[in-house]
Amino acid sequence: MTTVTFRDALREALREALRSDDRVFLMGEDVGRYGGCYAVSLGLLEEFGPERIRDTPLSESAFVGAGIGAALGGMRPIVEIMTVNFSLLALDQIVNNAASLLYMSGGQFNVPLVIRMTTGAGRQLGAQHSHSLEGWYAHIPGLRILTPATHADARGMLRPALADPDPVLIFEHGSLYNVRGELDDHAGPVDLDHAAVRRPGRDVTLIAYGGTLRVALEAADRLSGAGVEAEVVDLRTLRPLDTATLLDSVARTHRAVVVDEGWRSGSISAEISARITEEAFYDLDAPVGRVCSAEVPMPYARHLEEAALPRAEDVIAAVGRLGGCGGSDG
Amino acid sequence: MTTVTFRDALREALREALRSDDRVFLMGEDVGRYGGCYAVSLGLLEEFGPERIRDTPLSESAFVGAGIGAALGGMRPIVEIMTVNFSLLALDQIVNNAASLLYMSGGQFNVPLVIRMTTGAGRQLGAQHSHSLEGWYAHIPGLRILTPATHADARGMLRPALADPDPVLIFEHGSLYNVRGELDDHAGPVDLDHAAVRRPGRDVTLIAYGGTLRVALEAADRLSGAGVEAEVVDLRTLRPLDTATLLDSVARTHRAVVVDEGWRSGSISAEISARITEEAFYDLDAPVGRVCSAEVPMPYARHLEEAALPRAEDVIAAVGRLGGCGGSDG
Amino acid sequence: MTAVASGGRVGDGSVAMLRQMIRIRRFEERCVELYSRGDIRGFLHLAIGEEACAVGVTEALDTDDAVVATYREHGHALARGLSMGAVMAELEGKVEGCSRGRGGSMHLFDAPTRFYGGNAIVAGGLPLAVGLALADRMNGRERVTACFFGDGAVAEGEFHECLNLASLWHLPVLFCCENNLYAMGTALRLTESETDLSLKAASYRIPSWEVDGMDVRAVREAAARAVEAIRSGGGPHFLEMRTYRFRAHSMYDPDRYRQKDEIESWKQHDPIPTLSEALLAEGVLTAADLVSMEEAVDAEVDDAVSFAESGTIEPVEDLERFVTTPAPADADGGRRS
Amino acid sequence: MTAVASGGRVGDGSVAMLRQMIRIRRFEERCVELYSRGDIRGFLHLAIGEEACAVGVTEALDTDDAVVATYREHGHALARGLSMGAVMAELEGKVEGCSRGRGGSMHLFDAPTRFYGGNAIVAGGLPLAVGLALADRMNGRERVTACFFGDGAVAEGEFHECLNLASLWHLPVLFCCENNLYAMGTALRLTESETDLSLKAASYRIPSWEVDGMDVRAVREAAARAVEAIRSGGGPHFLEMRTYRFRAHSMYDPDRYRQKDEIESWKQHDPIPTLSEALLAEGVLTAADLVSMEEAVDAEVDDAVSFAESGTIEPVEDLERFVTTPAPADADGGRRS
Ligand SMILES: Cc1ncc(C[n+]2csc(CCOP(=O)(O)OP(=O)(O)O)c2C)c(N)n1
Ligand SMILES: Cc1ncc(C[n+]2csc(CCOP(=O)(O)OP(=O)(O)O)c2C)c(N)n1
Ligand SMILES: [Mg+2]
Ligand SMILES: [Mg+2]
Repeated sequence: MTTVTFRDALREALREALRSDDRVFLMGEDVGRYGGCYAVSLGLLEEFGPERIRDTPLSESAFVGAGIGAALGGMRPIVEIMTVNFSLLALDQIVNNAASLLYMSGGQFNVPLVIRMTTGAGRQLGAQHSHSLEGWYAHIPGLRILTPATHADARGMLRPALADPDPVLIFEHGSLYNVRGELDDHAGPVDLDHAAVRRPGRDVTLIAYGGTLRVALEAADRLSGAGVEAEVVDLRTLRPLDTATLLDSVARTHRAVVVDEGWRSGSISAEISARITEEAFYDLDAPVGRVCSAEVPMPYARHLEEAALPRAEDVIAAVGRLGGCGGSDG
Repeated sequence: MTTVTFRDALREALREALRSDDRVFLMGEDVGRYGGCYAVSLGLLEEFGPERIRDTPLSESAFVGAGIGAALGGMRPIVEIMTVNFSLLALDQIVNNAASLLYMSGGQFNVPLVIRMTTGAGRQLGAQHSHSLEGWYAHIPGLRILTPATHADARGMLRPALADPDPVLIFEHGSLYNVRGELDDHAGPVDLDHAAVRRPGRDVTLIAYGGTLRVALEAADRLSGAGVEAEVVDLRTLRPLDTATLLDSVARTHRAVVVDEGWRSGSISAEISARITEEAFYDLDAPVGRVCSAEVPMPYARHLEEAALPRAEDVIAAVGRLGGCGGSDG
Repeated sequence: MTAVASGGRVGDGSVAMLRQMIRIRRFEERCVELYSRGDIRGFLHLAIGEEACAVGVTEALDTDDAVVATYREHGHALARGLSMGAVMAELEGKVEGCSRGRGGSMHLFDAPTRFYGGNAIVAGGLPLAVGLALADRMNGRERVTACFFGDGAVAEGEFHECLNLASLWHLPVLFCCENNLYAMGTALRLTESETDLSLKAASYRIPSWEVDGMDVRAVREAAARAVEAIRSGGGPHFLEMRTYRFRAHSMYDPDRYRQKDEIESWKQHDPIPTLSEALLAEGVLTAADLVSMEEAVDAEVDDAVSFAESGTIEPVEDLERFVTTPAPADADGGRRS
Repeated sequence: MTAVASGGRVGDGSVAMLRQMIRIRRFEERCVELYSRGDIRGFLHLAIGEEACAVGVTEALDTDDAVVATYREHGHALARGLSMGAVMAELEGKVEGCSRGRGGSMHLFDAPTRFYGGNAIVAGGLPLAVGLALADRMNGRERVTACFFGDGAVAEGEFHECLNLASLWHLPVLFCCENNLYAMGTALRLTESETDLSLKAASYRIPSWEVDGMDVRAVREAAARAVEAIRSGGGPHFLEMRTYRFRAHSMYDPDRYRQKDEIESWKQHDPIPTLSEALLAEGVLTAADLVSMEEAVDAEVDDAVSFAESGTIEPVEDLERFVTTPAPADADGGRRS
């Protein structure tokens, strides 16, 4: 075990991928000389050179589309879009080409492309730099959507993502990069198909992913102090959703709250609520709760931003509203 | 009463707007000389001239953004994006400018912009020309999302949309343009704030909008033959959602099915299901059903496209699955 | 003339190019019939009048080069070597179609000939071409990617981003602009502040040549020169082909925006009679050769239609196939979604 | 020199421009302190070294012209006439801020001076400028919209779309490119195949001038000429200002990608000493004038900080205010969502 930052874990995964497969290269704005906007790719230019650590001009549509083309041409590109906010400029390429080519071509053209981007709010970056759109992307058939929340996932998701013959989007929450955690020295690839129970519990299921896992875990700790044992499930992959793990948990707890940084209306939390209700209606003791971001363009002022984002106390309050949980609340 | 096409109703609304307010102009690809890709603006160039019926180059981001700027500059632009499929190229302007400027500026800068676009599948146009993304747009705070399904709404939604000080997106389903219907000779502006009960019923609530209203009404007719009286609610506005009307209906019927042309995962149908369940859990006799498009890039072949889209029989089957409805099924 | 009838080339290959253009023309004319019968649906964009562009450029390519085209790409696909039957079957939505019936007219694809579509988003194919060329360059392969697009695409941001990227990275892309003077109903002068497109290419330091897009020999010559320059490391090149579509934008287009006499005057430059008359005059071709060539093409079109009509349709159970690739362990199912 | 101290202009206005540049410089220097104290958060982009661009252009505008800027826009805002207190309060997230604390450093807005932001999406402001100019043109108003952006923005598709649109429609936009040679850590030569930006403008038929962006008088002169040409119906103009940022891209940037001596050599052209020395030499300004000007600016900055610090914060209940405009009937509530 070694203590590393989330950023280190991501970088190590990139380094391994670049070392082990000549077809892999990293391309994006400032991934090279600058060292990566969030320093994830720091040092890789020196190690792998400018052909494989490729700084691009500010032209999101062209370089994301070029990643698709390079994938068609036999490469295994990793495209970094600096942040999810700028990915809107490349959305046409992602939806209409990356996600559609295999189907439109009747199975002839796979697009083995990995796109990484920073997501999320919490650093007072204002409305245009604080989007959490991973749940929104999860609406698109043909894409796989990954949201690493742990160091093991930061380290281990890239390899299977690159092995996937189809496009994979990895959303890295900006508030995690500096977080330190333990990583097994032999940490390897992880399974992308299953959600993970990060904390077992019997009274309520808290469903989180990426940046909200910490919030859910904190809430679970505090609930535990009040005698409520929350099970915390980390979705890990937002598309395809591992509904089975959720249903399994809810079958035991009979209650669930989704913790989601997206805006509530039309969020992935709505999908999760709908699915659980569809499949486990008679297991549920209460409707699935949702703790989401306020439906506002993210404000700059610190207290407003904090109020807009899901907090542990909001989760605790949502659990309280479900009623009937064990412990001092119910 | 006059019989007109849906297209005629839309055109009449445009004509009225252009006649009654000098600040109004229409801009988009081929709105002028071509007569509009779907002939909605046919004849308007001749009546209002090229300054006010403004053909644009193929540059969705620039002309949508220019619409935002013109709105800031005191105009009341109507921007036509030929189809929703191309709106992805303008998404950054819509999300990061149109929807955010009022908030980011602390209330100083309204964006009184109307964007119209054709949406939906059903005409064998293939994966890149068949998106139904209106539900996806409904995720964005700051936007109002309209989906006219009736001739009265086609005629009457534009005026209040133009009166709205904030950006409004109008999604016109491509399969409706040729549909004929009755229109009151004095048809005027309609209320944008409320969903409408298009058919009263007591056994189940069918929730639809835009292109799926017809599907829901057809299903309701057929269900009625089998003794099930479905109430059909037309959402009309996808953001802000009129949850009250839905809850009111479900309080009476205790069952609901949403009919949505979007891909199921993360669709507006998920939001509606979640909201109804949150607010009316104990009223529901069964989980809210969803009939959506198959989660595939839309295939060209006719039989595949038909199979991918929500059909009346799918709605009837979904109602059957709820169980317990009156009539021959339950 | 047996060589021609069997598809071989005579002399400088002009006869083969003539044959290709006639194939494309007859194929598309048949499409019109099938469209009015309802056997073809969706959007159908014909390139009648523009055949020389597709044929001239494609003739200049090697078999392992790549092609990226638009929604008006029947000609590019046929010239590239897709079988006419597979293209027709695609237009009829059959499994035997080159995209298994999932693509339709705007989404023809073919892996063996490296034909990467078929793209219905204007300028949406340009980034793909840049990426394909990047892969070649990174692998030290001397292949070229030819990317077709219309004059309308020049206004899109992607055009700008892609020309810059291709030039900055010195990538082997041949940008092939089919300038038919209109984007749907909007004339070039109404969409470009500067209608001399070569100035645009120059602003990215991309060499550009203008060529008569109604003269297939001129197109091939220019394309061949550009391909040679690209292959020997000269970076991207830009070819502006001045052409014209004789028919409306699509089957839905009433073509209100063009003058009859403009259309007529361009028809005087129809690339097919232009070339066949030249070849007759040059003595490379006899009137009888031409007749037998046309008969062979008609037979090929008939066969293609029969092939398409006798094709099968995909079972509805396979609707979700090819959205993603099934995991090996799970090879007959789809993924969860 | 009372005229200067009270903000009036002397002679050709150079003294006023000097004062503006010093105001901006001192303001930003204070921001650095406040940032390390944590009073300012988020991204903070300083334009230290580039003040002449904001000041020179803004001086050439009338009060009813419009300005669209970037995320590096403190200078543009101050030069445009926003009060320093309102800008500082914004950076501290206070209700008294020019965007009520909702915008922060990257989103300064001000309706009275027609300052339309503050845009954190590179090139995202250009379409707004085109639209503002379109509104003016359709109304026959002789106003100009000045749109600032960096060299990095030139690669974005929106740059291309907007220059074309502005020129095609002959709109009164002054495109003001602050070419500081870097987009974050990427040098212009690594992002543009053609680094002569005037060729780009020419490819849209937009007249373009290059100007020394470290010389505020040169900037103002060029901008004034361009504004005059635009106002008299000359259509959009493009100004490339050669400048340099003395500090890193943002507070997070370790600035690994630039050589120390490159930075040092540009510092020799610091626009503030350049101008003050010239004015001293010209006898327009005395050393004592300069000292009192600096003192007045320091006092203004102190006042701005006090104003910001004594500002109020928005009640959390108002978090959802301004997402949309409440309907008149419902004026104190938000809309349903
Ligand atoms: C991004 C985008 N916007 C609009 C359309 C609708 N559309 C299809 S073809 C076309 C005209 C394109 O003109 P051009 O590039 O000159 O090609 P041509 O049709 O003349 O071959 C338009 C506007 C589209 N397919 N994609
Ligand atoms: C569309 C987009 N992509 C990326 C970024 C991240 N980013 C912010 S500033 C910047 C560099 C811009 O450089 P330039 O336009 O030269 O302006 P400068 O910062 O030099 O003033 C980048 C890449 C962004 N804000 N928007
Ligand atoms: Mg054209
Ligand atoms: Mg710069």
